Amino acid sequence: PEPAAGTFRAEARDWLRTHVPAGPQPSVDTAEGFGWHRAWERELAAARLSVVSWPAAYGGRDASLLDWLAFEDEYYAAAAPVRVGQNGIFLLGPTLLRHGSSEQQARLLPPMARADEIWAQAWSEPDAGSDLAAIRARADRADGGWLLSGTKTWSSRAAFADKAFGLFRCDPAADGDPATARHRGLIYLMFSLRADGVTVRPIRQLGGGTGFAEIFLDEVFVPDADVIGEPGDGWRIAMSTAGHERGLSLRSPGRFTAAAERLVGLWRRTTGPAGTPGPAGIADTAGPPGTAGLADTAGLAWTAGLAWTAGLAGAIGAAGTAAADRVADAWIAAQAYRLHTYATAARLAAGGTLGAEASLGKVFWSELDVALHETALELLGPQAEIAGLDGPDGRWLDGYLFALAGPIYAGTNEIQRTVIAERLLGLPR
Amino acid sequence: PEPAAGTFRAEARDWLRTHVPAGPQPSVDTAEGFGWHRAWERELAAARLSVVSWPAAYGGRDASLLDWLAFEDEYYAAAAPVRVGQNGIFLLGPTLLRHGSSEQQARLLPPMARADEIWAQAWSEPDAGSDLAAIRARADRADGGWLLSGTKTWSSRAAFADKAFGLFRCDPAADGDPATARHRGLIYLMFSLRADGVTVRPIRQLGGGTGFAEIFLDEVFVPDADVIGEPGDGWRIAMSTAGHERGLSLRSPGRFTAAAERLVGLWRRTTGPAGTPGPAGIADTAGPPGTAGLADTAGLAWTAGLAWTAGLAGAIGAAGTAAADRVADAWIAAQAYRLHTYATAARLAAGGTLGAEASLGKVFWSELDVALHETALELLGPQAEIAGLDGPDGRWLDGYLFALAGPIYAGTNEIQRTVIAERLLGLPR
Amino acid sequence: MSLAGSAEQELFAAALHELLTDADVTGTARRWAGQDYAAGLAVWRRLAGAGATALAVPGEHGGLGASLADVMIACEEAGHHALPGPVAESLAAVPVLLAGLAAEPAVAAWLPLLAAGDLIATLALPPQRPYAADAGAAGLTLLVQDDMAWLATPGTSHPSVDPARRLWSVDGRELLARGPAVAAAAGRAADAGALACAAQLLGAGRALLEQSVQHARQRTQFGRAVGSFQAVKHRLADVAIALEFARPLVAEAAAAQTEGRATAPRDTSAAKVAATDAAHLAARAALQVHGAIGYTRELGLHLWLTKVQALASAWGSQAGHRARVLAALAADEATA
Amino acid sequence: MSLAGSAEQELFAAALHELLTDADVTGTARRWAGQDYAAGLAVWRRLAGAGATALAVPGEHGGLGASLADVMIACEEAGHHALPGPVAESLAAVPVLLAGLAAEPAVAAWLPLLAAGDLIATLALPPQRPYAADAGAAGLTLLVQDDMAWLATPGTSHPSVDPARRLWSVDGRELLARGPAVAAAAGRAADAGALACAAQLLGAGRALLEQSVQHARQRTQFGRAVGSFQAVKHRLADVAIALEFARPLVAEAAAAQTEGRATAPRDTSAAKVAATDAAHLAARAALQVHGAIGYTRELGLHLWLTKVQALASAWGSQAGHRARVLAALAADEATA
Repeated sequence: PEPAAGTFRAEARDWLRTHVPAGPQPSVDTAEGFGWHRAWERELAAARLSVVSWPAAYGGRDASLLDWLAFEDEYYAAAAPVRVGQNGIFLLGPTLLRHGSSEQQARLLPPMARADEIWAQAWSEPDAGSDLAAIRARADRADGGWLLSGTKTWSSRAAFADKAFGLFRCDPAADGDPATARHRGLIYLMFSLRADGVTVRPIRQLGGGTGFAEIFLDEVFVPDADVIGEPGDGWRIAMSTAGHERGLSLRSPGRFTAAAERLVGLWRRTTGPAGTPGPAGIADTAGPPGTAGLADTAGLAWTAGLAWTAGLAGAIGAAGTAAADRVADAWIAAQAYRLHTYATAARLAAGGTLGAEASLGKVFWSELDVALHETALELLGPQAEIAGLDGPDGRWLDGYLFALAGPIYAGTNEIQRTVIAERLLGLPR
Repeated sequence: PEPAAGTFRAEARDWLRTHVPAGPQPSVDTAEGFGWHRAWERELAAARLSVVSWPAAYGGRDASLLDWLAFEDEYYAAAAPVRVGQNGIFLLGPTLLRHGSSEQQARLLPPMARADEIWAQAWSEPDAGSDLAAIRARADRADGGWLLSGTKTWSSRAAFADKAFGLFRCDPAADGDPATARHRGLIYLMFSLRADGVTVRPIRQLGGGTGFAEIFLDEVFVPDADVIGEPGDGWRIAMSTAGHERGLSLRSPGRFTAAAERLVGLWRRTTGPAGTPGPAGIADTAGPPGTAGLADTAGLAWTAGLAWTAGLAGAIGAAGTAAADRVADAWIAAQAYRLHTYATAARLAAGGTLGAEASLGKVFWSELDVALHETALELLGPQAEIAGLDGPDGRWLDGYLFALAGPIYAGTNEIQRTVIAERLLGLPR
Repeated sequence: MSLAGSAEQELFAAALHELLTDADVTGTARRWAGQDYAAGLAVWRRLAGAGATALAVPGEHGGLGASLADVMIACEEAGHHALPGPVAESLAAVPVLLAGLAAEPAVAAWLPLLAAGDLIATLALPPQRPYAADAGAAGLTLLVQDDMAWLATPGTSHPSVDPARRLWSVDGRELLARGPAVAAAAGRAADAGALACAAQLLGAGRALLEQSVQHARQRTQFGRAVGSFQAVKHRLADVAIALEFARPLVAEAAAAQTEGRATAPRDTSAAKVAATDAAHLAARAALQVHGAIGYTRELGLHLWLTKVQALASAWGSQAGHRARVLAALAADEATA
Repeated sequence: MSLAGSAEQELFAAALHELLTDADVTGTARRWAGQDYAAGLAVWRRLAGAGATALAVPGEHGGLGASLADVMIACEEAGHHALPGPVAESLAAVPVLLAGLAAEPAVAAWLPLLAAGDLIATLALPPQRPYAADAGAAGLTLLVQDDMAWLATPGTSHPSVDPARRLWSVDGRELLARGPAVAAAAGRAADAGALACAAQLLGAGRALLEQSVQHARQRTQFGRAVGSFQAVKHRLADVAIALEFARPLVAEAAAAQTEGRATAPRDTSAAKVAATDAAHLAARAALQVHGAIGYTRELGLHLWLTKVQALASAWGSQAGHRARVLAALAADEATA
């Protein structure tokens, strides 16, 4: 079930082919790299491709879900840059479209679409972990607005973003049934990361980048105009964002199908169709040898054999042989995720809703993403560990580190499995 | 670390080579098959090979742990029959040697070694499941002995065995700390399966055999002479049996290494060393074809390709290629289990003890056993599902069904993992 | 006819589910295991009454000419209820084969009988598929080898791990057709059979999940419902995930076969691999959740456990299907 | 010398553990990442004082001539503490290589320096191992290609995913030896390096398990200790199992190398595969148990996580080592 609208898909593909920068893409986790990505977002916006599923009035194209998926397919297949504005575009944007006032929509959505304002999320807290309802950062009533105090963490993009949005406790006394009390008394707020009282401390990630930050808030004033919905209603509004089909719940398969295709290509280079070894060995050279040139050119030749011992040399199979079924399974899983997502999109387009089923997808894509990249690194040989390697093989390590976060964020996979068991299968709490 | 005593290993190997029956071995789960296996045990006993680790006085050879492992290696490598007497030999025998009176030892061990008396175990109960301490079958005091009442289940070999041993509740009023009360007031008893009041109902297993039975006990009299240890001390005695290093806790690696070698052979027949396809196709015949002869001769030829579609025929890899890493991992794991077991045996021989570490081995061998057989069946093609197939490939299905019980019995793998986490890693209850 | 959309397909599945729930499939399977086929054939006739046997038969031959997606719904429900008999053969592979050979009047004559459920058929496709499943219960046994299609006679039989299933070697008796059209039809039939097998595995996996959930809700251990343990929850959640993501692969392969796409063999193998893995996961989880009782024939659970094991290698092994996916991908890559 | 038995080996491991616990390896690694090697080299000198650098050097060249099993104990503790520097190279591969070339006086002269810890060495073995790890910190860089051994100069360097590690391409400067003895010694060196890498992975996996257990005992979530959740328990139990059963493979391969058995390459690859899988399992579990904080550089956990990732592909990829095991098994089978 491919999206019908071949025209839009074709337009996107053509535009991306001519516009995606050819060279290496800088990290989004440095000031320069962030600026580079902001410029790319502006280029997308100028082509009205930055927020395709939004209403035309705010810079979008009113694209259907299927068209949005087609765009994502093409975006990943073109190896286009990571979306630095995605917190705003996929999380806050849909929330404003659903729960924001028309004043808020008109004021905030266009600069978001143009990347004039890039948003960070401010959900988690140091002691809340996966337990989002354990929020302690406070919003205290002040004249014409609220004063924010507390600490937010794991705030992606916050190191360089302009603004942030998140939940705060506005009514600490909310009580009643203790099982649900924690979910009441929360307020959904937006604030500037440059406001007085805001301190941002970047957090270094596993791979060395600073994609996360901690946000310290000390009586930061937020006007009433920047509250979404009613005070006390924040939990409900946030949950509707978390479940938004164009956000995290219906994650586009583009990343996975593009990576699966690259994995097949990598595997093909390390093994022939019937298991014939790939190119091996290095041409004889006269004079003292050096390995400098090899690092960037010969690449995969080194993974083909490990014939250190003469007696075994003749019998050694290609490395690719010993990962063939993992490659097959990764491709099949990426295919399954793509087909499942399109089927879900078709169902949603026909008026269906997405509830706890989203948990099935979360676990599946996050495990798939890790397995795909792990298999590639197992095939890659001595270059696998090099950070920031140029060329297509250089993307596997970064992709792997990125994938490792998948089973943790947006509700750990343990939590998701419990949701599946209790809410979909009906097992007792 | 191979066992030093090459002489005994060589003797066992030679004897097995000349004595293991060449033809198909009947199922142990029919009356005839049981008799066939009893005869085999007697042949082993005549060569003093039925209970090699027991004292010579009772028919054994006082073999060291390492020699016992060597014997087991050779036994499995020779594809010798399943040990119909194993409940007695490996569980009850060691218990009697440790906790039995000398009268009990002299009376019971020699007929056990000669398979004149074959023993079944009577531990589990219908409502106890994995929770062994939840035993409800009673032993009521009677004149000169005890009266047994209740139901035992999952009693392997009970359908055709002579006697049984197990735990019964002799003091229902035992109380005190409720966490430990259930473990007190138990008695370890032996009884005849032909005694008045005993009814045995065979239970059909997954594969159709009746390896299990349910035992109904209605005031079955057991003389005091058949109590092991003190009444009320049954739990402690049983636990020392369960943990006995020659019983289940230190499971011999012979089954797994022998199966791993067969798996490598199977894989080799479905793929060349560098992935060349194995023998494929069937010779052209004149006249109407038939598939009868193929089933028993051509065997693996059918798994090599699936070239139903002409366009792909040339490019198709050997089936073995797509399972190569599973084969490698299964062989490596069998090797790891063998080496680990020998290292543990050496440690025990030097006076070490085996506690919760046994749980590590239980999970490892039971998962390995399933994976080994599963991989073989994935390679085997259309013959994989045939029950009772002749020849070496015919043993994979039976072996798989047998392996499936591994993660369930002798403490489910879930219970074992909890034991590992709490007792070895120190995680909170 | 083709069921108009997923809503109609769901209604059809529900109707078959109800029909099979009412039939005593467990008892039927027990009798089938003893080669007493009468009760089983009666269930098949009721399925025929609901249209299941006519789906893959072309309209001009008395069938419904439905899409393979619809055929797969019937196969999935058959697997869901562990229905005995040559499901993949009679509902999918044989009609697809015969439709390709319908130029022969003798062949064409069988199609309406298949559609009406008056004829249950099976076939062998050596070398990959040397046995005809349940030929002892079938009214028509076929054999295709190289480019020749034969009417065949069942020879000796072998018991399957699934007690309600036997595998028959067959002897060609009468040549029905010969030529490239036979080879082409046999290729389509083999893919239809493999996919039908995948659909049955999905259904069987679903049944195992349902029974495991049921057991876990009712059974207590260590004083708690078995299903309240996190290990049980997470294991069954993984089964639900695997089944959920195998299903769209079956649907895609059905569409590819119906439309005769070049990717049909690859997509069929992908579906068979994923459905088999999902069903295996369901079987392992069911055993673990049920404990020892699941390892017996006391509950009837063994009907599904053994059927999963039988169908896992029927119509191509996992290793063979993975190899076929890889070969197709390698070929794509080579021409890309 | 060879440590007499497991009790002596345990004492040696405990001594190294204490030494490295006292040294601030985490801070050292941070400075090493900035190519400030002084603190790290001081730790190496303390290791040398405990004998770790002398183990693989023959007695006649000022070393301890220990078995490779003893060398692996030192490598495992290095991994346990995420020690920066060319561990597999300087503690195992280079001494094994040089011992095989000691007929050359220039080569023999390096051995006592290596043993004393006055020289840290690294090497490249193209084509499988084209980079010399941490050549920037080493006093001696070697290159073996085909049957020639070269003294080499570090060229350009690449950052590893492990921040405390760099990979250097090298240029041969001066031919040290040539002939079949070089190729043979290089083969033994490569196996020693791969096994040392496996031992480091075991140690790193153990550290990740220890830190995960620690975290799970202290941290609470949803009002309970994280470690009281069954999913966490079972996951960490699986890590303990994987590490436990990888260890004897490392010991066996060490014995096979020490005794020059024909199975040494196969056993080495088996050990590397199992140790890498176990360490990876430990890394994935550590991330999952720690949650988001584990994904950062806040705790220091990243030193182990990234070292596991680096060593997983160093000295041969998983796929390559599995292929080598299979090739050896296939060869056995062919001659059996």
